[in-house]
Amino acid sequence: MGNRADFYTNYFYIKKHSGVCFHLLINGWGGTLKPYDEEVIKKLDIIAVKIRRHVIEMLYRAKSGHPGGSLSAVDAIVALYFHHMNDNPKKPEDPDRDRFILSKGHAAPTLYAVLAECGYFDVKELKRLREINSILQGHPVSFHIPGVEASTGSLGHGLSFANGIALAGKADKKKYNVYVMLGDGETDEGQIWEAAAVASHYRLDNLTALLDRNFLQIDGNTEDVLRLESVYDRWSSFGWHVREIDGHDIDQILDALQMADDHKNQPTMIILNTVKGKGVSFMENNVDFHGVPPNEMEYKLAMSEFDMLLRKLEEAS
Amino acid sequence: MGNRADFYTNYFYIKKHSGVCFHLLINGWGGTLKPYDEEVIKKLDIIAVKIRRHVIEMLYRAKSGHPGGSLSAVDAIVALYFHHMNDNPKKPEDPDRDRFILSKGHAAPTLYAVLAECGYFDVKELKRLREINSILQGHPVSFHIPGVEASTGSLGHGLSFANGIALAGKADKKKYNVYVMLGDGETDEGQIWEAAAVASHYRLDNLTALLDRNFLQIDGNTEDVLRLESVYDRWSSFGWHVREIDGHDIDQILDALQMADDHKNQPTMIILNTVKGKGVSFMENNVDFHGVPPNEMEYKLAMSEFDMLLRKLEEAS
Amino acid sequence: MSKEMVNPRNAYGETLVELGKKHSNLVVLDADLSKSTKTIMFAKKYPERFFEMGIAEANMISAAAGLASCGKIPFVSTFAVFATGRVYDQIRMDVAYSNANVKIFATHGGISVGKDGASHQMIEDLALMRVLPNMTVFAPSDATQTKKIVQLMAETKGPMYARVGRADAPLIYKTEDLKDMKIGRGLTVKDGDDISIIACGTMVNHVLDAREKLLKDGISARIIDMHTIKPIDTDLIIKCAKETGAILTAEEHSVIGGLGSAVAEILAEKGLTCRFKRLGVNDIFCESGAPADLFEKYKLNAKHIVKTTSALLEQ
Amino acid sequence: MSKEMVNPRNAYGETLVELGKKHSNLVVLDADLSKSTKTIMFAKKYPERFFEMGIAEANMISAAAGLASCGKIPFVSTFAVFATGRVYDQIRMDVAYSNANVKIFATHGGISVGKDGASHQMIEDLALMRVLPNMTVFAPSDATQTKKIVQLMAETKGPMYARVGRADAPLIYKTEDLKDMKIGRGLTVKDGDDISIIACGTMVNHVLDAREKLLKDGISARIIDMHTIKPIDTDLIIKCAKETGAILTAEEHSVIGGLGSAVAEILAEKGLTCRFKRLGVNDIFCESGAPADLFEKYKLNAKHIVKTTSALLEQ
Ligand SMILES: Cc1ncc(C[n+]2csc(CCOP(=O)(O)OP(=O)(O)O)c2C)c(N)n1
Ligand SMILES: Cc1ncc(C[n+]2csc(CCOP(=O)(O)OP(=O)(O)O)c2C)c(N)n1
Ligand SMILES: [Mg+2]
Ligand SMILES: [Mg+2]
Repeated sequence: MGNRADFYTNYFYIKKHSGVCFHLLINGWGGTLKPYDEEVIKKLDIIAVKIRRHVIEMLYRAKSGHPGGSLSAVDAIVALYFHHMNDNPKKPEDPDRDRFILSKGHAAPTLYAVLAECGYFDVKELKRLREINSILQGHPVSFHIPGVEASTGSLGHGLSFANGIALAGKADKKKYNVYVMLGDGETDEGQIWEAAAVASHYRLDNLTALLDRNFLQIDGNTEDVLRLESVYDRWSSFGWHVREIDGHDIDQILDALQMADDHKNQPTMIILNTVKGKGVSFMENNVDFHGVPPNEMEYKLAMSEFDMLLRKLEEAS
Repeated sequence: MGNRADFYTNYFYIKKHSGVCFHLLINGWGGTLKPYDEEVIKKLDIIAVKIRRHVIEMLYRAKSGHPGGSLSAVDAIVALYFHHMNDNPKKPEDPDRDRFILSKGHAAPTLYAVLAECGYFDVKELKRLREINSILQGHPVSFHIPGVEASTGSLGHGLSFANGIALAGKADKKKYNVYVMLGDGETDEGQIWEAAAVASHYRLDNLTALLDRNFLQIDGNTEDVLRLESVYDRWSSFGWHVREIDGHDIDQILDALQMADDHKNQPTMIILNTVKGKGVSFMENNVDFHGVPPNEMEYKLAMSEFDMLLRKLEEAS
Repeated sequence: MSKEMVNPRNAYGETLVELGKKHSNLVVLDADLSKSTKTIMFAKKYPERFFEMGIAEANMISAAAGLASCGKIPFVSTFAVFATGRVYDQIRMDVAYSNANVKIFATHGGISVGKDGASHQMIEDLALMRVLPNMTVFAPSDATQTKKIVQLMAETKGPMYARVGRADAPLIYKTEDLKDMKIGRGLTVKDGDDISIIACGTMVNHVLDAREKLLKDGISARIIDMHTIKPIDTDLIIKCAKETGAILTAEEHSVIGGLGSAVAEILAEKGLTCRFKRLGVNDIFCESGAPADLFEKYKLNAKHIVKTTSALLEQ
Repeated sequence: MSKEMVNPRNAYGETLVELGKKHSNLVVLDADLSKSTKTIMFAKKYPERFFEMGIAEANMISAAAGLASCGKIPFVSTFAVFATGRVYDQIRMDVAYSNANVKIFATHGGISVGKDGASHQMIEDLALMRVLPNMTVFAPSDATQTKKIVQLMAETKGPMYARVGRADAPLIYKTEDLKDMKIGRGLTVKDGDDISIIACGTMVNHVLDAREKLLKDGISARIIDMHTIKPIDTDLIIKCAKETGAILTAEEHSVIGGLGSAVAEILAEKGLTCRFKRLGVNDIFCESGAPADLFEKYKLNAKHIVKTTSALLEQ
């Protein structure tokens, strides 16, 4: 593989043709595979576990951060960066790149782990999440974390920012797509609905939103805190093309992303039905793990669950 | 009629039983009538013309202000204050009063003219709209204009404010209702959708919103500036009971208001299909009259149109 | 000599519960952060007077104004960054301009928020609230004072804003120390002749620490707890300038627009000759990190207060 | 001697059109006020680069940041009250914190907005924008300077805010006068020895009028046009303090947080003995009225500038 240029050429070749990140390949996930076949899905599933493991390690080390919403977001972000999106860690400023905006900025650990594993920055940096002088801020910051497109953390901004990118893409007749992930609680924010109207008004079909529909925010269930249903009807009534899928099923995610790219004249909202805390038994659907990191015991338990899961997945593949 | 106390006793008696404001009665609109009968409607129609006349006079004199949206809002506000609402100009702080919030604050002249004609303050004050040291500010201010419930002018706040009143009413088991008028362009504002969600979440059936659906904002048609349709679907999807009527038909307005009061468990949105500039031929559907007052010629033309209309209405009644 | 640590947020939650008993018209609103702001204590005790408003801060402020118009005393809480900048226009129109009896109590002010990073470290809230006509602005320095200020807020009419930090803070006062505390009247916590250090909020504790160290260098610093940023205690500032000839302000906030600016405005307009320096965040966004690390890097801890004081006195 | 009246908003619209020709990546956003902000001129010339965003200011700011992230130079316009307070959190996160190349150009700043009333009279925007790290803040004084500043904004990277008033304003400058004008360097419009009057925006014209009257009383006032409020021209302020021994600031803005505060901060910290007074809106919401009536009632016109100056010099 030789020099860095080769590394990335291969990376992209393999990524596009296998759905598997090269960085992970050299770490032991080898094999070139056809897209959408069962093997691809399995590989992505394995990557997702690896990302979840990073997330829990990062939060445990940082002794702060948001496990619940980071874990529910993993599969979609993995599907985007390790298979679907056209991006290049070597050229993070490439004007033709697809963009991903993490509007629910508190899920930063997931984004960071994915970016690192893709090669945007050294995986070692993950150890320094939330430490002073680290590049990895508690919430994403565009101007100094490689690969981060927008500064988020104040909820409700990301869809608007994505609108700006999509408008620029249309104006410049670029082929890129913009993907933005929203929290379900986040859609309480009025700015989301301003952005929803603008995206549909301008027929931003180069824009796809993914809603992490885990039914929890901080103070409880979304339907108790501030009723959202019918989410589907809300987005349709604002002029969006809406599809609802299992947000932890990579197959469905890849399929929905492709369908969203192909859909013309409207932005697409993919409602990802997810489980907050997904992948760590005692965090699943547990509102207490929104913003509380694992203690030592919990950390170890989570790690053993990941180990078991990985073993199972690897045996199957 | 004698003293002021009698005046108001009579005022309320007659108002509730005739749909006609006593203040106007003593100015020549006499007669006690049954509610909802044709005579009531005609009287209210006549009052509406009188209010429109005030509006144009006020704006002409002030040489500034917003004719278009003031005129489209007249009929609903007249129906509220001169028939439907339970308010008392003598006791503007009565904790049991029904409330009206003009969220589209730039229609202040209509609110002021109605309040003055109801007796909240001297009709003479209308002449001093927008002048220095006048009580009548360019946009409504709650703390010093009698009868004004909320300070508006920055669009998008009024529904939230009304939510607060409705929540207080529920908490205190009060019987009052809250009415709030929104501009259609105003519903571009995200805060409106935050408020829409909260009102439906708390099942604020003591809250009724009226949407002045005149299809114009400042930069053009609402559907060109930032598409709103389907307005009906948007509000239903946010959990509202929605009804759409002719916003210049007093009969339909009174009917819809009663239906809204009777509807349980949901807030009601009454979509008023209106004409911006209604009542002045050359202002109707004319976006240029959003925020430009009439010049002398236009003023005179408008006055003659009102005279004609009044004559017609009075002959008919 | 280590002081008892109490979280001002807990003091807020507890005081709300007490006041809720006394004032049946006191209501509380929160925007999906009731566990962090501690309004959850009130919510549990008085669920019918607690309004969960979701992650929709703008609506929350305007709705609070609506509640106030019906005679309620609404306390509105969320993080300082969302309680001010996110909703400035709503506070401006529905609270300040309307002179509404709305009480905004914000937590997680300043950089001691720590690891969440600059997006969550509100260093401009005092400036934003100070520029609003009719607004009273507080930054209580410990749990005891927080309690006192929450009581004053509930029992004094008008638009008010208060902010506390996220972290536990050493107790500075006992309840009886604050019996006569008044809005707009700073407290002289320690006397001194060489310099007056005027601080607010979380910084009062740090300047008290610095005072101990300064004493060893023979510098006697007067410590003023300027809990009310607006209306500011002009008389006390003038007195300090005249009596000590040097003033240092200290706040967990930008040096622009907050306490330091308020004092500078008075010194400049009164034409008082007085050495003067503002200590605070120097007009930058900070970063994630443990609060102690941040206070060291951004020069807000006792060590740096000592340094700055010495440098100012050597001028 | 009456000067030509030109509306700075028109200058803005015209300059946008010119710059649009030069910079193909310049785009313009407006929130249903393009006729008032004059972005309509650009919209007509370059419809494909004009984005009508509806009455949804928050989304507009964040979307502008997204456009900037793609190499566009977005100019965002609406009234000053909606361009700052309504969207403070969006400017904070997406523009200032992210150091995005977004240009916010606001019209209808100050009380000369007139009859719309206090809800529309933005007297806090300079304070709000000044407290944001990374932000450059302008208040051009006439149409010529507006043009210059819009050019500088387009051609200098970084987050920037500028505000003009609603009304026509007398021309103070010819284009060549401003050839060498730089961001952050105030202009000495008239020399004088007795006092320096440091003004910005609409007030420069009023202080020039006042200067004429003061001359008749034998007072020679130096007039500084402090078009950039941030970064402020510290050197020039120090020079003025030293050379004239008296400074009056004048702004169509609250006396809190804006130009006056910025100057006070410097005077106080530099320990300069200098008579000083801030002229502006005295921390109140004003009201509807003709601009001239408001300037009289709220003491901002030449007559009151003269009075204030005389009083300051008699101190
Ligand atoms: C404007 C704003 N208000 C409040 C918060 C505090 N906050 C952080 S996460 C969160 C809950 C988010 O819930 P959701 O969007 O459902 O995220 P998820 O469940 O995916 O974690 C809140 C209220 C914030 N970050 N920004
Ligand atoms: C927050 C805010 N943004 C912008 C404006 C300026 N403005 C005043 S009226 C108006 C158009 C309102 O249109 P609509 O709500 O449809 O009112 P109507 O047609 O009934 O006059 C705008 C943009 C404002 N007052 N408030
Ligand atoms: Mg959620
Ligand atoms: Mg309209």
